[in-house]
Amino acid sequence: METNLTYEAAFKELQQIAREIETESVSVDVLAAKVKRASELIAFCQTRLRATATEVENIIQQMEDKSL
Amino acid sequence: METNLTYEAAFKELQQIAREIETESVSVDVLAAKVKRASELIAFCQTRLRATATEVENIIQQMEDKSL
Amino acid sequence: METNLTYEAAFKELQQIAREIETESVSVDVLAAKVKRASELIAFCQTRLRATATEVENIIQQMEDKSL
Amino acid sequence: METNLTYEAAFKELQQIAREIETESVSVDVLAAKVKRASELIAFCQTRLRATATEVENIIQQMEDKSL
Amino acid sequence: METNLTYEAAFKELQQIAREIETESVSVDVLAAKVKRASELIAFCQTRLRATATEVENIIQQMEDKSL
Amino acid sequence: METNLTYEAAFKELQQIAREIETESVSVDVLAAKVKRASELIAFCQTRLRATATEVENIIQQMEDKSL
Amino acid sequence: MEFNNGRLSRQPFLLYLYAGLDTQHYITLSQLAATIQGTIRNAFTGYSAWVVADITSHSFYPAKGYHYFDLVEKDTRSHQLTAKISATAWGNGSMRIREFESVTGQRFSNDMQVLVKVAVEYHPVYGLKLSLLDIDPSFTIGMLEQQKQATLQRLLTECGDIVRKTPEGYITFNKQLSLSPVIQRIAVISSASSAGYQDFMHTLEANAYRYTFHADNYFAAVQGEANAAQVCAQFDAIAASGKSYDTVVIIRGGGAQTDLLLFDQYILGKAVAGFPVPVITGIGHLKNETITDMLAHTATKTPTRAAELIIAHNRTFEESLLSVQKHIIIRMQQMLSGRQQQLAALHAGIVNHSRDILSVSVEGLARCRQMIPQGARHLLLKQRSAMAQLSGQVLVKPGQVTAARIQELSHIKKDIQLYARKLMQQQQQQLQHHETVIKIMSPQSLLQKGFAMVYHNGAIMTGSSQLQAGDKITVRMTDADVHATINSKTINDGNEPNI
Repeated sequence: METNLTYEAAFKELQQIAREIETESVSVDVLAAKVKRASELIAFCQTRLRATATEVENIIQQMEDKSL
Repeated sequence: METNLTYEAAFKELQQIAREIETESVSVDVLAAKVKRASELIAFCQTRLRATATEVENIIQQMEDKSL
Repeated sequence: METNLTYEAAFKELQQIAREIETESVSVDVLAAKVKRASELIAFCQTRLRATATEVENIIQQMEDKSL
Repeated sequence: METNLTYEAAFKELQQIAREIETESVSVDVLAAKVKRASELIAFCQTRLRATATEVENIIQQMEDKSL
Repeated sequence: METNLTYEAAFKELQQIAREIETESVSVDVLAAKVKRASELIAFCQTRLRATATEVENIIQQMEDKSL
Repeated sequence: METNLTYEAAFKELQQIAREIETESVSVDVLAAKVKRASELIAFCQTRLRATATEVENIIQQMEDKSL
Repeated sequence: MEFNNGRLSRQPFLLYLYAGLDTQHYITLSQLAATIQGTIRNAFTGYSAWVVADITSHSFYPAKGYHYFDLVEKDTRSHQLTAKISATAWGNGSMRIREFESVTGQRFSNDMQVLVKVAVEYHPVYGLKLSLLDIDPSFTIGMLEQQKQATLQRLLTECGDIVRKTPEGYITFNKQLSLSPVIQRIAVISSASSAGYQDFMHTLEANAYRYTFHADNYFAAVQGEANAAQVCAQFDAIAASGKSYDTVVIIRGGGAQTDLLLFDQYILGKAVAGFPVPVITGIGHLKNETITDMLAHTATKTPTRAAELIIAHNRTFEESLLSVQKHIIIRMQQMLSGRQQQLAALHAGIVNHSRDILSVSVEGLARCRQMIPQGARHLLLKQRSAMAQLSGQVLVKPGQVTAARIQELSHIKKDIQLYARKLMQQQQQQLQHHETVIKIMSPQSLLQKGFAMVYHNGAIMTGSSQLQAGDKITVRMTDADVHATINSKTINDGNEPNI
């Protein structure tokens, strides 16, 4: 996950996904990927809401490792 | 079945075949071939849909586990 | 019967003959020949139709078996 | 009788003769000849009709036998 | 009597004579000759007519025999 | 009497004389002569007429005999 | 207290001066005081007046509820005192002051201009005093309001770039900033010891949702007008810290609900209105909002409320997150089931229509099968009947033709016979007619009728012109010629009847 992902950006992306699914402009082919991305974004936000500054750093680090 | 067939492409082709058959613009000569192709496409789409549904279910499960 | 005759072409020819006979635009001189041709075309079409129907039904059966 | 006389031609000639006789535009001098010709044409046409009918019936019979 | 006299010509001549006698445009000098000619023409025509009728009857008889 | 006198010519001359006498344009001195000529012509005509009548009757008789 | 003590200590000294001069010609101070007291009492008993004055030298004894203060009047230009009278308030007056403080949200204290109802009292020991009977809160509110409006006007005039007024209220640069979706990094301006700060931090940390916050403290005295500059300095410190805060919170701790003038200060208003991070206030008052509240991004009543607002803000975000999540899940499941249905519908459609095509084809073929033999038979039948008709025509008509000709011939024969005979008869008649005429007109028949012919010189005479008397003539009669000589000649006048 991007290091400089903000709540703002995460929420926007989430809304975008919601909108795409709403208008069914998401093909079945990428649906699972979209939902996965949405779940990651939500998890990111929720974790970050509750994590300490150090923990947030760790989360971001982990996400980056994963995305590699 | 083609390796890089997408659900979307398969569904479109299926709709096209359905439309042709519906408007009776399919001749008896190619009907069996068309129906065969349609059956393959339906099978493909169903597999894809089921896989996506399962995948999505897993993601939802994970999300729910996390949010508990 | 021609090797590369299609059902479509055969049926069209058949309809043409039927129309000619119906409108009495067939002379007695060629009537027997026309009827003979028609009987051949009918035989051809029936064979083709039965084969296609069987094939289509098989595919449909397979599809239904699969979807169960 | 001419060898390559068709039913069609014969019938037309017969119609012509019948019309001439009907309108009494045939002179007595050729009347007998005309009637003779007509009788020949009638015989020809009837033979032809019978032959065609038999042939057609045979074909129809075969068609029906086949479909049983 | 002329050898190549036709019924048609004979009848026409006869009609001519009848008309002349009727309109009294025949002189007494030739009347006997005219009447004589007329009687000959009538005889000719009758012979011819009877012959034709017989011939036609025969043909018709033959046709009817055949068609039985 | 002239040898080649015809009934027609005789009758015309008779008519001429009759007309002259009737219109009284004949003087008495030539009347006798005219009357004489007329009586000769009448005699000629009557002879001729009777001969023709007999002949015509004969022909007619023959015609009827023949048609019987 | 100390001051009063000072005054009291000077009295024995004055007494000593007068006693030394003349004991007969003096009265005791107490006598004088009694006289003054009597005079004042006579003049002012039952008298009270509403007086506008400034307060100085104020002291308050909460235990007794006593207020001691001076009422002063200053020259508006020179600020020199023009009048000063000590005053007290206790009992009813003290109660009125408490009500006043409650209504105005302003502590009764120095440098405040008030409208007070006073009675004049004199005490032999404590001297001339004004006793506060009532205080008009609306006068003070009006005054404060005037000040506040003046400050706001100044802000509008001098800081037009960051403060604007609209029918809905004041719009500031700070107000127009949007809050981060989540508020986590907080700069807190407060006094370190205040209960409000404790409330705020506790509320934040004890939140039910376990949200974490990172609060940096920027302590400053947040009471007393003079401390506005200190608060402003902390705003500068926050800006200079280089940290990106989600919000700046100004809180003022519990205790007295008065003394809000600091927050109506121009410099603080300006600092808040133009601050680049959204400012949330929790100043801890219930009544009039301060200029700071008016110009800050968000104003809350108390520090606890400010913390709750922040938590609720974050919760709103999390809830919208969860709602989007829920929405995505629902829609996606709908979409998948919709796709499943689409697929099923296509499947059914293809199966049905394929069968339709086949059955239509079968029908079409059956129709041809039926039609062609029928049509062929029908065609042959029609040909046969046409043939029969034609041969009928050909068979019947010739007999009719010959019969008609025979008829025709016999007609002509009859005609010829008839007309030949007729012609003969006519000739016969014509001939007879001529014969008759000629017979009648012949000389022989004339003579028989009695006519006679006259000859002269061998010629027939038709007139008398050639005959003379004496001429010999011959008269021919029917049976003989008679010879005669003419005796005379008489010309006929034509009177004879014409025959």
